Amino acid sequence: MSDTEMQPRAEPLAGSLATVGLSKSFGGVRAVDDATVTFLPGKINAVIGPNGSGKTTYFNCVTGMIKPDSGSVSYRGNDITGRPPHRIAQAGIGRSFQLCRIFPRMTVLENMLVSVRSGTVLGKLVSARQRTDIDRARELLTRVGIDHLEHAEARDLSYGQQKLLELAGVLMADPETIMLDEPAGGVNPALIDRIGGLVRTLNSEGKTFLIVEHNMDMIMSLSDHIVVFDRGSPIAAGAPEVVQDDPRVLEAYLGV
Amino acid sequence: MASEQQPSGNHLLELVDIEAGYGRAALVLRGLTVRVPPARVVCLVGPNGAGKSTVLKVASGMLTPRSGRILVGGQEATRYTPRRMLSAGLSHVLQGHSVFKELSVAENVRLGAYTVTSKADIAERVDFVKNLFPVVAERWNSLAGALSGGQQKQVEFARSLMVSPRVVLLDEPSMGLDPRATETVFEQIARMRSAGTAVLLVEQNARRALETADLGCVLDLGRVHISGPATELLADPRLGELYLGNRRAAPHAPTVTD
Amino acid sequence: SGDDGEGPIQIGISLPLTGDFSEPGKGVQRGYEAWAAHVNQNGGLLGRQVELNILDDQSNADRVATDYEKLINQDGVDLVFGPFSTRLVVPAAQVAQDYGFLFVEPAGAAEEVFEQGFDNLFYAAPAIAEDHYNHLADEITALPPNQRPKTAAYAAMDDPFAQGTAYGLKNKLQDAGIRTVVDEVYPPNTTDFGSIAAKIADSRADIVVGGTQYQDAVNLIVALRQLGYQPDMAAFSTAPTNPEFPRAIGRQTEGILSPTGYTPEAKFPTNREFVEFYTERHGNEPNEDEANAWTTGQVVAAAVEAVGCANPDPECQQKLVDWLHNNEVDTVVGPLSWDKTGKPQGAHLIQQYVDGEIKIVLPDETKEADFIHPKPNW
Amino acid sequence: MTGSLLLQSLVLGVLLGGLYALLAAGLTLYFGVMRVVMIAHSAFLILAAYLAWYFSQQTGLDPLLSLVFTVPLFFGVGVVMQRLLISRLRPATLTMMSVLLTFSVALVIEGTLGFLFGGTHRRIQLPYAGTSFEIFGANIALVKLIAFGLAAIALAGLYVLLKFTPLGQALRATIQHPEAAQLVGINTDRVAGYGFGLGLATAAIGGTALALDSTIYPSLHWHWIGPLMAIIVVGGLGSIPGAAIAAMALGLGQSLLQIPLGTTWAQTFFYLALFATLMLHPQGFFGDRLAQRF
Amino acid sequence: MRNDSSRTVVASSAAGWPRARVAKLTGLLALVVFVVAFPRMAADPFILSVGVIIMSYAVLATSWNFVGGFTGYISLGHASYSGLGGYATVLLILHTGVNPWLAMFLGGVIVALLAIPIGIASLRVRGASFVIVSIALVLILLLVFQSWGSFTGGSNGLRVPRPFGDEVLRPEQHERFFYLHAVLLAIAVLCWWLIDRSRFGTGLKAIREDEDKAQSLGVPTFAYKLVVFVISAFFTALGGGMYALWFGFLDPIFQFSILTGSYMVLMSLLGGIRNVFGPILGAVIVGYAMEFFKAQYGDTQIHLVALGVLLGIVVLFMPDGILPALRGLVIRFRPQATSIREVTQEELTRDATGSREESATDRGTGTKEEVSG
Ligand SMILES: Nc1ncnc2c1ncn2[C@@H]1O[C@H](COP(=O)(O)OP(=O)(O)OP(=O)(O)O)[C@@H](O)[C@H]1O
Ligand SMILES: Nc1ncnc2c1ncn2[C@@H]1O[C@H](COP(=O)(O)OP(=O)(O)OP(=O)(O)O)[C@@H](O)[C@H]1O
Ligand SMILES: [Mg+2]
Ligand SMILES: [Mg+2]
Repeated sequence: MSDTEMQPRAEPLAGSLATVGLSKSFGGVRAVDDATVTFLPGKINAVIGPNGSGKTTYFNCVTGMIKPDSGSVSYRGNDITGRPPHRIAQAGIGRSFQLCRIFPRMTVLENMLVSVRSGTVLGKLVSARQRTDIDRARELLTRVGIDHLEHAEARDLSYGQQKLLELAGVLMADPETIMLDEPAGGVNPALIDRIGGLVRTLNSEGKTFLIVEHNMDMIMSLSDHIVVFDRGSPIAAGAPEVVQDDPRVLEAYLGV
Repeated sequence: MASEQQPSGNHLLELVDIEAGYGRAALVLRGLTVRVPPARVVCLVGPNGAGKSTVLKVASGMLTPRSGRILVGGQEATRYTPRRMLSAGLSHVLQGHSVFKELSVAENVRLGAYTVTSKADIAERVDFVKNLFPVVAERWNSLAGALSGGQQKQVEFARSLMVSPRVVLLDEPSMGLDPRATETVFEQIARMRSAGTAVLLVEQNARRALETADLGCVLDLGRVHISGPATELLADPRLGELYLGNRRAAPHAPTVTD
Repeated sequence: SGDDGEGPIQIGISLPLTGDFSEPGKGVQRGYEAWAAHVNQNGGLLGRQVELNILDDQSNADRVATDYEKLINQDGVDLVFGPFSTRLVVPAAQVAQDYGFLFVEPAGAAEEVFEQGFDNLFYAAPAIAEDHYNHLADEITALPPNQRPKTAAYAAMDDPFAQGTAYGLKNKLQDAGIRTVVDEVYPPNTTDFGSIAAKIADSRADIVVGGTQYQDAVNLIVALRQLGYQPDMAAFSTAPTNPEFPRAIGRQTEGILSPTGYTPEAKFPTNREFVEFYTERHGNEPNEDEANAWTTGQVVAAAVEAVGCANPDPECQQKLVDWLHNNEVDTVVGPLSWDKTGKPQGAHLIQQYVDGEIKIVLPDETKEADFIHPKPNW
Repeated sequence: MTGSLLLQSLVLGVLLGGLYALLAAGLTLYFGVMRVVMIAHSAFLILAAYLAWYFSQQTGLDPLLSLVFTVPLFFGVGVVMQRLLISRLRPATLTMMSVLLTFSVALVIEGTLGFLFGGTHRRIQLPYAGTSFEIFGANIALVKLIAFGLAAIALAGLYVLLKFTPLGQALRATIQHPEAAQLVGINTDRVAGYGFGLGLATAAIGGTALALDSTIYPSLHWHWIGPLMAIIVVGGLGSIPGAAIAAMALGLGQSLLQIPLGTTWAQTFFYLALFATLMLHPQGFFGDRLAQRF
Repeated sequence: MRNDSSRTVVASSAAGWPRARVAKLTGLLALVVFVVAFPRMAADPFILSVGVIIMSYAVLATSWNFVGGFTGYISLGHASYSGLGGYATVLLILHTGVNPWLAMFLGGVIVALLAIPIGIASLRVRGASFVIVSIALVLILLLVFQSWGSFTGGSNGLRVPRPFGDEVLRPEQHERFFYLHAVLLAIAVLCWWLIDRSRFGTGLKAIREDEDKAQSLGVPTFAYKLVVFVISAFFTALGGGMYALWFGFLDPIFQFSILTGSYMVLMSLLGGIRNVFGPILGAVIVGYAMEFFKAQYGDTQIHLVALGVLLGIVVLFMPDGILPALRGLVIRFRPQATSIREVTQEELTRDATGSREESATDRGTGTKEEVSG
């Protein structure tokens, strides 16, 4: 399997997330335009591109927050296009938001317990919060380093801590694929390193990552595979070293 | 640091011995002094929640300090409202997304010049920011809320350029911007400096910011931890590990502990 | 309380002094108070003074029940009088029934009130809503064929009382072959009568009948005038007898008809006393609401005097009830008697605006002016 | 049903729609522009109606003249109300808490009116109450036409004010991001107060228009809340042209449906339209609202 | 450079938990004892009937709070469900002759079923639109029940057969209904409490905070909302049905009134919607205040003004309700404490570098729960 070329349209790899011809426009703006992308399973994939190139919209289409106009999204060989967000989440795709979103008036621990991987409403109704869930939540909080804030209300956290909480919350459902939209935006450099370390550890445990980021240091040191968006379409894909030198990328993104 | 308690005339913005907090909650700023000389860029860095944004809010009058003094251009401005601060020549760009989402980009940019009366000035400025940020020109009539996160930040920065104040407070202007826009922003900051404006800059993109800045302050838990010329701070290895992040994302080896 | 002969007789009443029914509610209050003052001036009941204990039910059915609960249990009243409005009578009567109290009421006029199986309830007025227009129906059916209206339009508020009055007349006129061309029922909160008026105007009905309370009649009349509709006969329940009515309508009241259970001019033995007493107290003549309240007092007083007891003991109350079922009482609205369900056996008078004054025109025995037909333009 | 009835109903529907549009305009303003659910709006309408009635009762002059003082008065009350009450609510819970706060204001108004004027139904007695003129066989009542005219003027004024003046822009900016608005130099307190004042000023006009051709009583405002709310949802929360068009459409619809269905069922038209809107087009038919971003 | 005293140290309150729990249990027990003893203590049937009304308010407010408290969707039109519950119960009794209690239960079930399509239609919108829809629902039901006289009795109202027959006297009936309401209330409260503790409840609260985010975490938000909406409608309908059986008369104007629905909201908010007992406390206060204002200013409209002012004060000064405000007061008189242990960057970095054991001693102290008890 080659990292350097874009995947062929037809057969998305089993176990991978892929889109074929995904498009979405708002009014006259083609936010995502015929995006055919395959992400590498078990790797850290990065999505970069200038502001407004459609990265967030692409994420939204993949996770069902927005219904794409055309094209399809497949995950592990299943077509998940147009499924509601919670079904996609339950299928094993977790995501964070560009503007950090947490539940402000719930405690940090409660924030963690929201994630639902499976189970019926009735099941959830009957089952009280289980010890195991709480233990798992605590473990994750420890992992991102905010376990000492367990009982604080989420709105009392600083911006960076909220980012970490959001990340931990996404991990709670134990998704196989984790999509992060600008995890480093507004985060202190020391914490960025920490997040990077966490991503790497989780990746070594088998998680697939899709990360949108403008912090090139982070992207270049972290990712295995980079997809570059411009004007809604992927214009290049490959290993960091390769993408870094691609003239199209330099032009579109770095403005050189 | 704590010894320089007296206001000194040759600064455009001075925050002296500020103690501030939100509502009844505990203090966020605990006796902090920051001075910004004319034509200088002072950069505040520090961990999340250190109180950087709070410093700016105090400086622009959005948050009244519990004690301490604020001077703008040597003049007492301690209990000024944001509007008075603005007319005293101080402008503040908020952290996060503060565009007016359901107003068009055009209206957003024009509102930046709300206090400017001269039509010609406004028109000239509009042309200037349109040139600077292509997206502003391209999406002139879209609702600002429809833009992408980074585009909104650009509109916001463009909006702040509609006036030319004596002191500018910038709260993480590069957050979410692509490298090109980031460069534009830092270039503008440098331009402001050359125009004589004093800039108080808060950045998490700390290395890049300190490269542009003249002076740097490291904030932690509401106090100035270290301050000095930006180049010195950049060179300080302890700071590098603690606050500025590693250039190369090295495996986190335990280095400093005391 | 409860023991006879000690202190004043406490009478508990709940009235809508605030809220939607507050206007007539206050009228009833004036009537009750005048009655009590009159009784006390004349030596009281069974030699005891009467004392009214009036609570405000805020025009709310929940409250009216709670009020009677309070009056009977906490305040220990000896007798209760009924509240105002059909909507409030049934829940109130239920409470009175449960505690075995006699329940004479001045305002629950709709047929349905008497179908609930209460055996302690008596309506202190000449006729129930459905019979209010009886005299008018007789008059119309007796008109010579060339003058007889052919078509009729009905508009009634969706309220048991108001609708009852209009439909009572409608049934009789339909039987007499007068075609119903419009039959509109509107919710009580209706404020725009344009469309209803348009329908009526468009039908060109010979007569228009409103099963109305106050505000809707006024609005409907104005709307009809705005559309230039001129019927030969226009009858509205309740509203025209309200002293506000001519002020609200202006000079165009001429010929408007209305049923009423009471007129100050009536020649019944106690009426003159009532009118004089009331006018002296208030400076103006009593209206129907005041008269009905007074009548209620008279009815209960008659029973109390006859039976010789006034206390909350169910035995005493039962005696009062039984007495009323078997006897006729002379009141300011004439002699009243009731069937098993508490329904009175009389009919209402018909009034009409004649030369700007509202006058009784039907039936012939009591009329103060001649029935005008067709009605002049409004 | 005859053609003339149809025509008459059309005319009545248009006139009624105009009045609805005016009455709903203020609600749209608080709601769409300020995220405030103003339950007390109709209570203020009734208050204005009472003031008009009281004015003409006391002076014998035309009730329309009362606008000279009720409009500024209501504007002032709006400013004060925003500053003293609404501005104290936390932004996070504004929508919900404003329901309750304005509900309490409505209770106070209703109670005060009841206390001062009693529950009696009042109606302004106008010499021209029944005056009408005929066009193509349909009668147009003068009072309804006056109300319609007031509505048209007030709405147009409001629209221009919001869309084309600095105040309008400042108002919208303030609502969307008060802190940022403050930082560009907008006096947010004053502007938000003005916004509320404007809403109440429309209530003054609307109430007076209402009083021309209807009886009034203290609890009447409850009956207005439902239809007005339905109008602004169908029109798209916050869109004044939307509210005007929806009001017109619903007014006409109600008027026409009344011919076959009768008053009661025609009233349900408002609510059916409301539910239909929500099923088909939840953001309302004319609102130019932002598509949700994530 | 670093200043240790800047860290707020909170006394560990390891013993705090059981104490708080004991206090809660004692409070609950006292409440139960009071409720059981109330009919004996009531001086006369009137007081008892007020007790029944307040109980009924408490049932309705608690039922309302299933939707309002968990999801933050404010329904001003919950009178729809109490009204429907009342009518369903009575119409079932009148038309099919079933046992009144069975009718009440079936009424609840029918209303719950009706709530499904209503929920599907109205839960599509949030915030202000939802409020408006809920108001519209009441008004539409009022029109229907008023106009459809042949089935509902229309504006004449419906008289309700007495469930205990005529031999049970009114005071006795009050007492029975007081206990019946208390049982219904207990069931509703228990149900609320169970949901509050369940993952389902956590999901609902997440919806209240940020619905889209919750969905992206895998919460089937619409299903959750719908389920809790139906539960709420069910209990509200039972409350309405039971009240109808007690009161004995149904009139559409009073059954489907915005005011009734508003009272439910008022009571819940007054007590505090995030607390099981909030709505009950609210019901007691509002119920008492209404009696008080009526007694005080009964025959003027001043009682409305008083109620309005009361409500305004609560909204302005106790927006979270009385219970949270009281708790806030308690906290303020405790020693100064923040909920967050502040950490310097250095410690953070140290934490990250693996010296967990070392800092573990600091952790777990000064948490919000422990401070607030
Ligand atoms: N509106 C507020 N109310 C209460 N506490 C607040 C508020 N805003 C900030 N804080 C608290 O004040 C402290 C400092 O916040 P501030 O926003 O100044 O941090 P910052 O240094 O700008 O952090 P970041 O880099 O994450 O933006 C934090 O602990 C935060 O929780
Ligand atoms: N809800 C929306 N309505 C209208 N236009 C939208 C909407 N969402 C996105 N767009 C447009 O789609 C384009 C892509 O936006 P998107 O947010 O996906 O960009 P992005 O790559 O995430 O940018 P950034 O790096 O700034 O976050 C932009 O031009 C934006 O204006
Ligand atoms: Mg983005
Ligand atoms: Mg900040």
